[in-house]
Amino acid sequence: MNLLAQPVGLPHYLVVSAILFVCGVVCMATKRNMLGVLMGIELVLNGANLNFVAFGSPMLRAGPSDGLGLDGQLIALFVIVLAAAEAAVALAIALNFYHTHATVDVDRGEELKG
Amino acid sequence: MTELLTNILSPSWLAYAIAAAIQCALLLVVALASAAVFIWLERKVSARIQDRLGPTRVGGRFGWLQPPADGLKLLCKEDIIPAAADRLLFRVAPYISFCSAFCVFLALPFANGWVALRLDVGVFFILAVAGIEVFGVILGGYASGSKWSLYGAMREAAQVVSYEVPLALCVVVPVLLTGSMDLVEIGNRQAGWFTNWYVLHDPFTFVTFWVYATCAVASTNRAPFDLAEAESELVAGFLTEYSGFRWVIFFMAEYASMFVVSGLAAVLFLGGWNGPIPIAGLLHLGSDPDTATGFIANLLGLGNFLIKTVAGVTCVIWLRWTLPRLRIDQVMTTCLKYCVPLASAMLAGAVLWTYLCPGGLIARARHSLTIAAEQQHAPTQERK
Amino acid sequence: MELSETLPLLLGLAWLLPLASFVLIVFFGPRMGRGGYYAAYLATAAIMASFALSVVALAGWLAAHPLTAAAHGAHAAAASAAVSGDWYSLGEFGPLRITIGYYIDSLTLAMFCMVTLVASCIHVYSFGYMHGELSDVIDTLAPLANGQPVRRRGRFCRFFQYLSLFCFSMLGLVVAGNVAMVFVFWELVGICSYLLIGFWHERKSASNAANKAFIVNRVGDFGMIIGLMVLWTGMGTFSFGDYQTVNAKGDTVTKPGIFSQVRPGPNHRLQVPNGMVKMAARREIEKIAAHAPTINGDLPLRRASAAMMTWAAVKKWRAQGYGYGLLVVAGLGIFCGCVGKSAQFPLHVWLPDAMEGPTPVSALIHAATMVAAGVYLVGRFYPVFTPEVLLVIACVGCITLFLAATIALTATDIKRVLAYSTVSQLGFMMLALGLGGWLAGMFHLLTHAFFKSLLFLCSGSVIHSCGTNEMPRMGGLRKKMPYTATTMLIGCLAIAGAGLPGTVVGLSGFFSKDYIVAQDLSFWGANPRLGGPLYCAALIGAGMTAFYMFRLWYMTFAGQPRDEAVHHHAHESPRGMTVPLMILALLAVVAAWNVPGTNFGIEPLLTQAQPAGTAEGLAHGRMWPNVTVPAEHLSHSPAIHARAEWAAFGTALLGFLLATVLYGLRKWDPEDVRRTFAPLHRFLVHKWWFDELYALVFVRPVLRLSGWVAILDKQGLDWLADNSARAVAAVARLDDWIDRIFVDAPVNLTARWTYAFALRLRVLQTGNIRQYVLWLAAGAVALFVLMSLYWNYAVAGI
Amino acid sequence: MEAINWHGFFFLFFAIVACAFAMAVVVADNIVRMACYLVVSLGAVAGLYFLAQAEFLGAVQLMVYVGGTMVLLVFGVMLTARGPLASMRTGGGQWIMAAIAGGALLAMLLQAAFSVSDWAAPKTIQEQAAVEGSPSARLGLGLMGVRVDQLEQPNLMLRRGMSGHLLAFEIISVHLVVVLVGAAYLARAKRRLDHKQAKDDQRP
Repeated sequence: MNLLAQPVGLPHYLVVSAILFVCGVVCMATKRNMLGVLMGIELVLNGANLNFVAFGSPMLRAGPSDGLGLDGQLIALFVIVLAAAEAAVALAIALNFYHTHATVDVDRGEELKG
Repeated sequence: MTELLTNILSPSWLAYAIAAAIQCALLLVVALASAAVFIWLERKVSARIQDRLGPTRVGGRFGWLQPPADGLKLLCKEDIIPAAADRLLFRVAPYISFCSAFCVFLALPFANGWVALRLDVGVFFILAVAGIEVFGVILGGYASGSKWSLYGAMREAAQVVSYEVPLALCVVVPVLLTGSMDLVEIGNRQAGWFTNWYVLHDPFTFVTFWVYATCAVASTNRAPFDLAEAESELVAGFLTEYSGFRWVIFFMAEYASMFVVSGLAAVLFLGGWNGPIPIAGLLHLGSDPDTATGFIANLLGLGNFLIKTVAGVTCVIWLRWTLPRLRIDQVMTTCLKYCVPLASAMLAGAVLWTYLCPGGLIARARHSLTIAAEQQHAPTQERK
Repeated sequence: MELSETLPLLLGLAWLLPLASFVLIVFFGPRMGRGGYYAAYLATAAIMASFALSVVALAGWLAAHPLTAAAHGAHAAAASAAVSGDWYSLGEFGPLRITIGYYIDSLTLAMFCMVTLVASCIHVYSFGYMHGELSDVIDTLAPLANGQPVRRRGRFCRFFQYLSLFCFSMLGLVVAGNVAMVFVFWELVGICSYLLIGFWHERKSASNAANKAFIVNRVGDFGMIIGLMVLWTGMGTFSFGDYQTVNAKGDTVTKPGIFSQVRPGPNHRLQVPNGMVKMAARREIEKIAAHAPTINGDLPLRRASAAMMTWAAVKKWRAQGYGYGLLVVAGLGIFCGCVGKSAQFPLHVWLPDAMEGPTPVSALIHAATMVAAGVYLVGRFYPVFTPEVLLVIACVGCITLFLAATIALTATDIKRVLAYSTVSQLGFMMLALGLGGWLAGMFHLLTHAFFKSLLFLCSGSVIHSCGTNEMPRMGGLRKKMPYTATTMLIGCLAIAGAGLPGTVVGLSGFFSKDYIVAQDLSFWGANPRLGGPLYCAALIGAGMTAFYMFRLWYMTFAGQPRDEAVHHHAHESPRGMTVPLMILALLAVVAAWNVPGTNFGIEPLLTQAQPAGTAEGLAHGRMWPNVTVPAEHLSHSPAIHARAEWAAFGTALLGFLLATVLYGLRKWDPEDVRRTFAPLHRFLVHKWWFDELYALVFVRPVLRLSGWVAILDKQGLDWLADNSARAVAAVARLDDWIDRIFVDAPVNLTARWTYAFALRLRVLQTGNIRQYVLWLAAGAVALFVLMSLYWNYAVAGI
Repeated sequence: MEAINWHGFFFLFFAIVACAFAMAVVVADNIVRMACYLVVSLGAVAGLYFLAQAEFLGAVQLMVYVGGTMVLLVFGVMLTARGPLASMRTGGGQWIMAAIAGGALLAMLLQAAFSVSDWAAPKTIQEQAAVEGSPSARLGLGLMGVRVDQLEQPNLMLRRGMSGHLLAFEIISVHLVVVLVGAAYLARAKRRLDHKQAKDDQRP
C-alpha cells in the first residue's frame, strides 16, 4: 500500500508499535548486559505507548468515535512517567549490582537459582 | 509563499520540497549568522573588558570579517580522530548537538506569528529539544576515549540534568500566567506598555526571571558554569580531542543555544516582540501580518525581539569575561540548594498570585470549558 | 458589657496566661536563649499581665460595688454579691455536674491581685536568684557515691516553667466555682510544691523533703475527700453559687448552690440542708414509704404521697437534729485538707523541711500563697461550718501558733525560723477564723502574704550572698547589704505588728493582728471558760513572734561578723533582686491602710466579701451547746479593740526588748540562758520531738508491718505460686504430647509433601532473566492463540 | 499525479527510522552505541506522536525519555562500561530462541493489528487534514480531573466528576517522588566503604 497516496490508518501505527515491542522483547531476551535489558524494557514500553496514542488519536479512524480519546494520551503520559521512575530504580539496582559483583552481566546474578 | 510556489511549480511535492528547503535555509542562516555575529561580539566585548581592542583589521573596520576568517582557518585545520576513539560516535556527536540546537529554532517565534512551526506546546518543545544537546556532548566526551573528555562530559551531564529542573520550573511560571504553552500567545499576552511584561507582572515573576537567567547560563554551560571545558583543570573538557570542523559545529551549537535561551527569556519575560512602548498599537497598525501595516508592525516586533535577544547574549558574554569559574560542587550547590527551592517557591507564589488575582490558570480552565461547550453546540463555526 | 460577663473574662484570661507560658516553656523553653534565659521573661510577662488584668477586674468590680466605710455587720444579713457561673461544662451525669466554673467576689479579686503581685515580684527576683542555673551546675551539697559533687545541666527554664504552672494552679484554686475544681487545683498546687521542693532533687534532703510534703498532704487530702463526698451526697451539687441547669422537662431551672443550701435566704442562718436531713433520716423515710396511704395499690400515687409526707417531715427532723452530724463531718473533713495544706498542728511537720527548695519558692508557695490556700479555703467554706467545727479550727490554730512560735525561738537556720513563723502566723489566721473572725483571718492572710514573702526574699538575698543558711555564721551584714537589711527590718516590724495603739498609725501586721486578738478577746467574753487559754496563747504567740523575728534580724545583720569568710564573701544583691524587696517592703507597710480620702482598702474590700449571715456569729452548737461564736463586729467595739491593741502591742514590745537585750545589745549572753533552760532548749531544738514521734508511731510500724508482709509473701504466696506453676507445667506436658500425636503429625506430613514437590519445581527457577523473558513471550503467544481459537464472542457478549 | 500525502510521508520516515534503530539496538554490541540508537529510535517515536496530533506527548517523550532516561542510562553506561563489560556476546542458541519467540510474538501482533475490521478503515486524507489536535490545555485539565472532551458524556455522574484522572495523577506524582528518593538511596556510592572493608580484611 502506497502511504504517499493512501491515508495513514490505525494498522500502520500498530505495525510500528508491534515491531518496537518485539525488538524490545528480543533485546531483553538476548542482552546479557543489564543496561541492555533495561533498554529493551524501554522499547517495549514505547511500543505499548504508541498503541495507546494511536488508539487515542482522533484522525486515524473513520467515523465520529475517536476510540480512547484523551484517555489514550493520558495513559501514555502515565506510562512515560512510570517508565522514568522504573529506569531510575533499575539503574540504582544496576549500580548496586555492579558494586557487589563488579559486573553488569545479568547471568552472574543467580544466587537465588533453585 | 508555499501557495505561491505551488502555483508556479508542478509537481506539487517539488514545490513543497523547495518551500521547506527555503524555510530551513532561512532558519539555518539565522542560526549561523547569529553565531558569527556573536563570535565577533564575544571577541570585542572580551577585548574591551580586558582593556584591549580586539580584532580591528580583518575586513577593514572593527574586524567585522573576523568570524569568517576564523571559520576558514578552522576548516583548513587537519581534523584528527584519536585511535582510542569510537569513530562513529565521535563523528556523530557534534551533529547531534547542533541539530538539537538548531531544531529549537523551529519553535522560536521571532515576531507575532512569525514562527516556523507554531506548536501548542512551544515552550515545552524548546526545552525538550534543547535537552538533547547535552547528549551530543556526552557522546562526544565518551567517544573521544580520553579521560579529560570523559570528565568534561560527565560534568556536563550532571550539570545540565540538574539545571533542567529549575529552568523548567521557571518556565512554568509565564506558562501559568498565560494559561498556554504556545510561545506566540505568551508573547501576545504581554502586548502593550512594558508594564505588561511578565518580568514586571508580580514580584514572583521578577525573581523568577533572575533565577531563569542563572539557570539559562548554566544550561548553555557558559562561564561561570563552563565546567565541561574547564581548561584550567581538564585540558578542554569534552572538546579536548576535537578540532577543525567538528569543533566549529560544537561552537555553533553553543552560540545557537545562547541565542535560544536569550530569545526564550525575551519571549517569556521581556515581552517578546512587544516594545516597551506599543508604537504599533498607538499607530493602529493592526497585528495581521498579511496586511501591509501588520507586516510593518511585525517588522518592528522583529526588531524588538532581536534587540532584546542580542542584549541578553551580550550580558551572557559579559558575565563570562567578568566572573571567575565556579567549582563543580559550587555549581551543583547553586542549582540544588538555591535555584531549585527558589524556583519552586516562586512557582508557588505565582500560583497563589494568579489564584488571588483574576486571570491565570483557573480562568483558562473556565474559558476552555466554555469553548468546548460552544464546540459541541456549533462545531462547524468552531472549525473556521 | 455586663460586669457578670467581663469579670469571668478578665479573670479567666489572667488565670490562663500562666498556663500558656507554662506550655510554651515546656515545649520551647530550652531553646529560648542561652540556658532558656528568655523563658524567664516569658513567665514574668505572663504573670505581670495577669496582675494587670486582675487590677482591671478589681477596678471594674469597685465601679459596680462602691465600697462603703467599713460598717461592720451593717449588711451582715445581705447576700454577698458574687458573680458565679460556668466557663465550660465537662459533662452532666445525672445530678453530677462537672464544670469549670467561677465564683468571683471581692475576696477572689483581692486574692488574685495579691497572688499575681507577689508572684510577679518573685519572678523578677528569681532572675537574679536562679542565674546560677543558667549554666552547668556543680552541686556540692549532692555528693555522688564516689564523693564527687553532682555535675548537671542548669535548670533555669524548668524553674520558671514550674513557677508558671504553680501560678496557674493557684489562681485556678482561687477562682474555682465548685468543689470539684477546687480539689483538682488543690492537688495541682500540691504537685507544684512537690516539684519545686525537690527542685534540687540530687540532694537527699531535698528529695526527702519533697516526699514528706507530698505524703503529709495526702493525709490531709484524705479527710478532704471524705468531706467533699459528704457535701456531694448531702447537697447533690458541687457548685458554690446557685446555678442554672436543664431539668427533665427541658426548661432551665435555677438550682441552689452549696452556700444557699446551707444558709438559705432571707436571713441566711445556718441550717442543715434537706439532702443531709433526708440522708440521716432515711429509715424514717422508708417507713413512710412503706405505710404511705394508697388506693388499691396505685403505686405512683403512693410514691407521690410518700414524697409529700417526707417533705412535710423534713422540717421536724431538722429540728430533731437529723443530719447535723453530717454537716459537722463535712466541715471537719474540709478543714482536714486545710490542715494538711497550710501545715496546721498535727501535720505541720512538712513545711520546715520544705525550705529545701529554692528561696523564691519558699517565698511564693510556702509563705505567701499555697499554704495560705488552706486558710483561704476555710474562709471560702465558712458558711458551712458549725460552731463545733469552728471551735476545732480555733483550737488547732491556737496549738499550731504556739508550738511553731516556740520552735522558731531556737531555730538557727534562717529559713527555718521564717518557716516556723509562717506556720505560727497561719495558726493565727486559723484561730481568728475559728473564733468567728472571718474578716480578721482573711485580712491577716493578705497582709501576711506581703510581709512574709518580703522576709523570705530578704533571707534569700542573704543566703545568696553568704552561701549559708546558718545565722550563727552571719552577723554584721548590715553595712554589706544595706537594702536587704532595711527591707528586712521593715518586714520584721510588720510581722511583729509595730504601730501606735489608739491611733491609725501602724504597719500592716499591726492592724490585722489587732483584729485577731480583738476577736479572741470578744470570744473570751462570749464564753469565759474556753476563751482564756486561747487568748493567752495568742498573746504569747504574738510576743514570741516579735522576739524571734528580731532575734533573726540581729543575728543576721547587727553585731560583729562571726565568720570572716562568709562576711568577706558577702555582697549586696543585684538591683533585680533588691527592687522587688523594696516594692514588697512598701506593701508590707501600707497594705492595711485605706487609700487616703477614699475608703478603698483591703479591709472594706474583704468586708464586702463576707459570706452572708456569717458576720453575726453562731450560737449553741448542737453537740456543745455552750459554745458561742461571737459576731465579728462586736470585736470592733472600742472597749474590746483598745484593750486588744494595747495587749498585743505590749507583748510584742516585750518580745522586741528581750530580743534586743539578748542579741542586739548582748547585755546577756544567750549561751547561759540556753544552759539554764537546757532541757527545754533541747526539746525545742528537736521541734517537740514531732518527727521522732511520727517515726515511732507511724513510720516504723508501717515499715515493720510491710516487712512481715514481705516475709509472708516470700514464704507463703511464692510457695503457692511455684507449686501451681509446677502443676500447670505438668498439664502442659500432657497437652504437648497430645499436640504432637494428633495435631503436628498431619501438618508435618503436608509440609513434607509440599517440600518434596517444591524440590522438583525449583529447577524451573534458573536465575536467568532472558529465559524468563522468553517464557513471558511464549506465554503471551499461547494465551492469544488459545483465545483466538476458543474464545466465544457470543458468550463474552462482545 | 494527486497531491502528495505529507502525513503519510513523514509517518513513513519516522516509522522506518524508529524500527530501524530499534533493530540496531537489538543487534548492536557496544552498550553506548545501543544507548545512542535507542535515543534516535525514541526520538522518531516522538515524531510519530507529533504526527498523531499528540504534541504534548511528543514533547514529554523527548524531554523525559531522550533527556532524562537517556542521560540516566548514559550515567549507568559510563559507570559500568569498561573493556569486557562494554560488549557481552550471547550464545547463538539464545539468539535462535529469542528469534523464535520474537517472531511468534510479531506474527501474533500483526495478525491482531489487521484482524479487527473497523480499525482498518481510516479517515480520508481531507478529513485527516481537517482534524485539529487537542490543545495541551485539555490534557492538563484532564489530569486535573476536568474533561473538556467529554461534555457530551451521557452519564451524569461521570460528567459531574468529569471522569478525570486526578487521583491517578496524584498517585503517580507521589510514586515518582518516592521512587526517585529510593533510587538515590540505593545508588549512593558505597565504593569507598568497600575499599575500607577490603583493607580491614587484608589486615589480620
